Amino acid sequence: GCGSGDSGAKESSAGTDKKNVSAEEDGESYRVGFIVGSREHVFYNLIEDAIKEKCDEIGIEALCYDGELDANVQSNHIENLVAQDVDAIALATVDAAGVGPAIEAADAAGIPVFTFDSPCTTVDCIVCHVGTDNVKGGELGAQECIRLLGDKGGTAGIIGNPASSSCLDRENGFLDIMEKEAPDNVEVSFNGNYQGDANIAASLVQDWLTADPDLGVIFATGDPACTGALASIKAAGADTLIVGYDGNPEAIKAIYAQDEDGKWWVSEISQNPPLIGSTIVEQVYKYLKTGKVDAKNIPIEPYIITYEYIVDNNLMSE
Amino acid sequence: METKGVMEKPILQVKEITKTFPGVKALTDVSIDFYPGEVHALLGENGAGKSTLIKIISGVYIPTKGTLIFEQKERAYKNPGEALNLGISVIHQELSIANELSVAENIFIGREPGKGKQRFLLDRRKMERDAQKALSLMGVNFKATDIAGDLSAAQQQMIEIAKVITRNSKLVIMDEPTSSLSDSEIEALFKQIEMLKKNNVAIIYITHRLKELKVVADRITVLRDGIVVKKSLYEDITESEIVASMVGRKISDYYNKQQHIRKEEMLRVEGLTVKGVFEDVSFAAYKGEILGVAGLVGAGRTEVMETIFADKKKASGKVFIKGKEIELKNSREAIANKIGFATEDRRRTGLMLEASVKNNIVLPSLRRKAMKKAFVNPKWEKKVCDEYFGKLDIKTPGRETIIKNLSGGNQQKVILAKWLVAESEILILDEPTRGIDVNAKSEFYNLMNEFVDAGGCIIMVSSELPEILGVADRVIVMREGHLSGELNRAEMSELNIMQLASIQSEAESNTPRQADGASNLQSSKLRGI
Amino acid sequence: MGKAKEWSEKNAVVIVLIVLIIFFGIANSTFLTPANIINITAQMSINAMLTIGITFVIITGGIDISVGSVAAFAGIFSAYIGLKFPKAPLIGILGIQLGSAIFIGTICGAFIGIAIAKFKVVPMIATLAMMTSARGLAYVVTDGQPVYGLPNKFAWLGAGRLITTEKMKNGVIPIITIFLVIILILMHILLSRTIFGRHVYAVGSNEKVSHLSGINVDAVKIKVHILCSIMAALGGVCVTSKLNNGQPAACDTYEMYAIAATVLGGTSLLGGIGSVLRAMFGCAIIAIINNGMNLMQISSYWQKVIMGMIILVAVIIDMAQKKEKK
Amino acid sequence: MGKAKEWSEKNAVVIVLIVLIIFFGIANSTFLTPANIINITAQMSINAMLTIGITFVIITGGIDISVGSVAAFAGIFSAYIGLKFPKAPLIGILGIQLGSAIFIGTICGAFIGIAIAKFKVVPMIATLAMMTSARGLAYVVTDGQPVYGLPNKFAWLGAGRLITTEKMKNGVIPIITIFLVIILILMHILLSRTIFGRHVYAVGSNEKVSHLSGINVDAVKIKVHILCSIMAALGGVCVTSKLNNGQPAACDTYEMYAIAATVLGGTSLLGGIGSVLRAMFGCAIIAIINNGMNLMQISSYWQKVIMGMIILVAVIIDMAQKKEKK
Ligand SMILES: Nc1ncnc2c1ncn2[C@@H]1O[C@H](COP(=O)(O)OP(=O)(O)OP(=O)(O)O)[C@@H](O)[C@H]1O
Ligand SMILES: Nc1ncnc2c1ncn2[C@@H]1O[C@H](COP(=O)(O)OP(=O)(O)OP(=O)(O)O)[C@@H](O)[C@H]1O
Ligand SMILES: [Mg+2]
Ligand SMILES: [Mg+2]
Repeated sequence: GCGSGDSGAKESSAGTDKKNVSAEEDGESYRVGFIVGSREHVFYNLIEDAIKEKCDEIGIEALCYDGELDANVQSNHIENLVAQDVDAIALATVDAAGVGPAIEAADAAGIPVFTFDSPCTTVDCIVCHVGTDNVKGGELGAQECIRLLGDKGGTAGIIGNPASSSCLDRENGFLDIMEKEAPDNVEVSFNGNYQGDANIAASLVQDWLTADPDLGVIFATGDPACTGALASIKAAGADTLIVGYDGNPEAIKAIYAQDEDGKWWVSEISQNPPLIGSTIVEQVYKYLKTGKVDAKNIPIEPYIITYEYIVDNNLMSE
Repeated sequence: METKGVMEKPILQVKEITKTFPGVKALTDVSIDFYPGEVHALLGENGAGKSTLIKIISGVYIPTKGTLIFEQKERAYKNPGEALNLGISVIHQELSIANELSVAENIFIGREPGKGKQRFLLDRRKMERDAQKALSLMGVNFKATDIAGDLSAAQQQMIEIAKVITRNSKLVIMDEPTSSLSDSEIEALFKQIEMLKKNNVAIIYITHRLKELKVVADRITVLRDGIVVKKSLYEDITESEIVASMVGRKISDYYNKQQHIRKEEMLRVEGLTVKGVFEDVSFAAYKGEILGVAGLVGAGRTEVMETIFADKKKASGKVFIKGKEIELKNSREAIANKIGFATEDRRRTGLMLEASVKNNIVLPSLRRKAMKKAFVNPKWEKKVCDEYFGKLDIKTPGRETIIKNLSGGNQQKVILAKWLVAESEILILDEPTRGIDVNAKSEFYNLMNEFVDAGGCIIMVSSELPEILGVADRVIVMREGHLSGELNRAEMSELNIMQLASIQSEAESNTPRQADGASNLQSSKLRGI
Repeated sequence: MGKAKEWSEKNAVVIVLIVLIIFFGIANSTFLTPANIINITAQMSINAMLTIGITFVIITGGIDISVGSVAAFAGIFSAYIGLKFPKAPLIGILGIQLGSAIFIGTICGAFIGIAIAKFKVVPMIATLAMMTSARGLAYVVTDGQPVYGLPNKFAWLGAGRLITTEKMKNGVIPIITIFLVIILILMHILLSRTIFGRHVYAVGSNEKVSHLSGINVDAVKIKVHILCSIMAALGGVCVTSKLNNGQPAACDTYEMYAIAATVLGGTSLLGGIGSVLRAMFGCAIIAIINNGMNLMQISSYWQKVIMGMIILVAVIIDMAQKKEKK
Repeated sequence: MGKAKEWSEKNAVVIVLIVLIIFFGIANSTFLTPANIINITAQMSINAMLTIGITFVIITGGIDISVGSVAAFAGIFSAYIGLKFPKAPLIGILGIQLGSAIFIGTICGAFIGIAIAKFKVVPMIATLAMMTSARGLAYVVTDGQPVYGLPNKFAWLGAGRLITTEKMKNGVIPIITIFLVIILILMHILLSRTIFGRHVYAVGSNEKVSHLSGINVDAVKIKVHILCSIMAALGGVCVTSKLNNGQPAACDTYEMYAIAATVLGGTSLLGGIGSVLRAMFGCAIIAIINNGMNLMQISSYWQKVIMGMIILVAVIIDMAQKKEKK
């Protein structure tokens, strides 16, 4: 993993009163249910790994479930966890709308509910949320693209996946900054949906490059999209640069290979999934112990990974 | 023709074969010898076990007990392919045609000629050449490259025949090969059978048309309820003896012809036309009579009936029911006007084979007998089924029995029951007794008579002249899509009907049938009992 | 042969079901707790609704792979209407929910049915087209965003429970389960006791014969597809209610499990044979496998593999039973 | 009737294809540029491979919805082998890629084929089980991570191009297109010129008759499913090669487009009728719609809707043509 636990702006802890979590349980281990967005996404897998690691470390029994990016499935998981009478539930909802009734039911059953990655705005009983500000991430992406295009400017394309709300936030952040801050010689000329399928991303970029061989930079809202884009750019022999999103190992490896994939895939907006995982576990544990959390909302700042960053934090040496 | 085939070792011996299906014992200790160069006729009522036996011989079923000795070696094959390779080929009772494939592909299915030694690539040219050769030998009116599905039932049957004669088989089995054939085609078939006999091939021949035996049979075996009840050389036995042994009793007047009293007009068609199939057909049918519709297969009779029943769209013409003109938009309206239609193809257009006897019987009447408009009336269903099981003497284990497990005759009775339950007043019966045994036939004719006496009206399409002569009060004859004449009781005779049905096509000549003079009369004598 | 034996031949799948229950009951302590059993009944309800509809279609010899998308589209639709009436009373909300289901279901079903009956498009393709289009429309109208901010009453149908007890403060009996049972009874009567039901079987057994027996085959097909789409739409509306928000991505690939459940329930994909009641066994099997494996903390990857294999085995056992009879 | 008319009856879909080409050609300036046309041929190649396999299966009267998952699994597999031999020469890499496709394809296909032929499981369910299981396994073995770090040579098959020109520095003719053409010719010969091919049609046209005529129906079915899975696996290997990276989520739901393409190509889902060559028209239509709409920057949501409708219309036109003939 990278980064250390102390990031995240700490507000004065507005400790909500701890509900009737069986107090006699002190000492013996807690059982906590975690529902990740989807085990089909590396990003969530990294969070889950961190969660499991942290739980082992502080002695929490972690029950992990696959949300399959399907709110109905997540709702079922919550019901099952309530039936198992866990001490707390932490989930990454599909989107801000979340799974209201199920969460309220859990809350009514006296089980505190936490969220990570994607917040749930439809209910007010969420004890604490830990996650990247994806809009911020998108903004960083836009700024990075503008930097890469430099003075001579050029065209940019964005590969989105609106079906996933966090991807949509990134897209909106990106477009917003592009509109506000981009100089006149920079324009976003393509916007496509890769539906989480790298092969579709490849076709998209291939078509863009035929329409505009000098496409300057592509902002990909997920690493699979980068993989696809990279394939097509290489195939077309174009000089288009890629700014990725997620910060998964493959991205770091690609960027580090400066005279290979690194020629195109130059930077990556990283969300630091391991930190999200460890932080949510810390907060759940703290709440179960003390009935307090550091803050109702703990943002994990996204940051930019470049070749230099990789070298400085010697990420590849591990 | 020489009757006794040269007496040598039997090519096939079935020894104490027994076959049981759940519930049914189809065959019991059947032992028969079959000799090369001989036509061995296998006779028996529906459900006697004929098809079951030949299915065992050809490796479709595995016998419950008993042995097969082919060419002096005991055989137990796992699939039909093995039997085929031994030189046993079959024309099955049910048409075995792959509709989407060409005629040639059907003829050579499973043994397509290949190029080179490894026989990987297909030799299409050879396949089509050989197929065409066989077809022209039989003098049929279609090409090897035609798509089989576009041909009529009769034409498809000829493909089946071509299939077996192009195989150089040692034993050829034909299960009711003539049931859908016209005289000319039957002629062609018999010529082929002669040919096979000359090449010392053994032939097993199943038929319900005993008259055919005179021409082909050398030896007969009669099955009843899966037991061999009679074995004989054909020349040593009379037809009535055969019938008696099949049925187990003497049947006196077979058609038991009734004189009906013709009452008012029920149905009249004027200038009915469907482009390309039939033209300007006009006739009337009356309450209290059986109107026969004669003609060679392919004359267009079925299409006429389908059109009256509003299953086919008519190009022009009028239909009058009880004297007033009615535009029938679909079969539903035809039924509403008390018309019932028993089609010529039981399995494909007559029955829901996988459904129960009950559901088949009540289907057209459900809506009429509904409770509270929408609900099925189970009490009525039971009542009406049991009622007609009795009336028509339908032999079935029960109402819920899947109908495909009934014998042909009983299936046909179920179809009749279905239209009687629908309270039909005009019954159209297309080839009503095709593939039905003597006993079932005479029962069926009685039921027809009862229906007419009760004031019903029957239009019976039949290719069996004796049947027409035996039951019809009046006959209209069709030829190549035209009404070629009408004959009343007095004028009816095989000669007159055959002339109306085929005089034209005789002029055309060049099919093998026309080769020998008035053979269609002779052949028409072959038809039926 | 004995009634019992015949029954077991028809319902070999029930044996599979019992085996699974015993297995999970032993393997996991929570599985047989009342709370969990109630969860299972609630969780299978949505798939059950899709399954009931698909069973009708399959009995006529057709297929429908669009139910998942139609469900999502109807769910979205109901959510939008729901937003329009924040103050509506419970009964009004229910009206909105049923209304949207019937409305969208009828439109989609009629579209499919006409394509199949009148334009002779093979069901697989007609419903594939609907699957793609309805899903697309769900995204178009929502622009990919969930539809939220629905009145709480909206969640009653999908998430509400009756009879609260000491141990279960949220209530014992899920309303969605009651709703399912009512639909099930109605649909079972429709299929097994009415003329229409008989016609559904008849069309599946032999279209030509049905036509010659005066059945309006096209009408039956269209009606059956409308019914199937309405059932799918009801499922979708229940999902929206359960989540109290409309998801354009909802019910993705649910059609596959509905088809599997139908076949597990002994309905023949060749048509003419089937029952909505037995189809429920299929749904139960699938729901139980999911629930049981989750409780046992089996990796979701393995869950896929196991699910596939159990469905296969269950069908094979069923086949074997039927073959014996032949 | 005239050969030409007959042809157009068989290939009404070609007319649709031409209309689409004209439309997009007018609507977008890039569409008809050589570069883009080449892209389309490359982009349709993967779907084309799945389609060829499925066409065989559908002609026997079966169906296979597992091709997408099998493709993904094979792609992953080839990637792992590829990782083991970073220094392998191009020919060796190709060997690995073809080898993995044949290996995985044979296993999956045999499994499906045996379930269908020997255990009499309906194809829909047998392949549904494989669809779920193979996808699951793809995730199990990768633990959900993409397989990356493949040697560059690995990308030759899927992304490489031959004949570099001034304007197209990276080559004109996609190797994957050449690969497809070779496979297509082989498969066309296999289907239309060999005895095996005849048997494929025979089984689809009338299984009982084929059996009575000594054709080993079970063997034909198993072979056809092995062939289909191998084609799917080849498609998957090409995706991995194209991305130079193994994705467990690859080719999700591609089966639907493959089936659509097959039907668009005039293959009857009832079996007995079909052609791999005509199936390519179906693939072309789908590829062109995608490509054209991308160039026109049509929202991906609308793309779904439009795609569904075009497929439906194309099939209806096809049907209408065929009906005329009757
Ligand atoms: N597959 C089967 N399952 C159950 N019973 C069968 C099956 N096939 C035949 N039977 C029964 O076995 C008996 C013999 O049938 P078979 O078809 O051999 O009679 P058949 O002599 O050919 O009659 P037909 O002259 O009508 O063809 C009948 O009672 C029939 O119902
Ligand atoms: N399925 C078919 N496809 C094409 N032509 C057909 C088909 N069935 C019949 N025909 C043709 O239509 C004409 C009338 O056939 P039809 O079956 O009505 O004759 P038919 O007088 O009813 O003979 P039968 O009833 O004894 O079989 C014939 O030329 C026949 O070849
Ligand atoms: Mg028979
Ligand atoms: Mg006829």
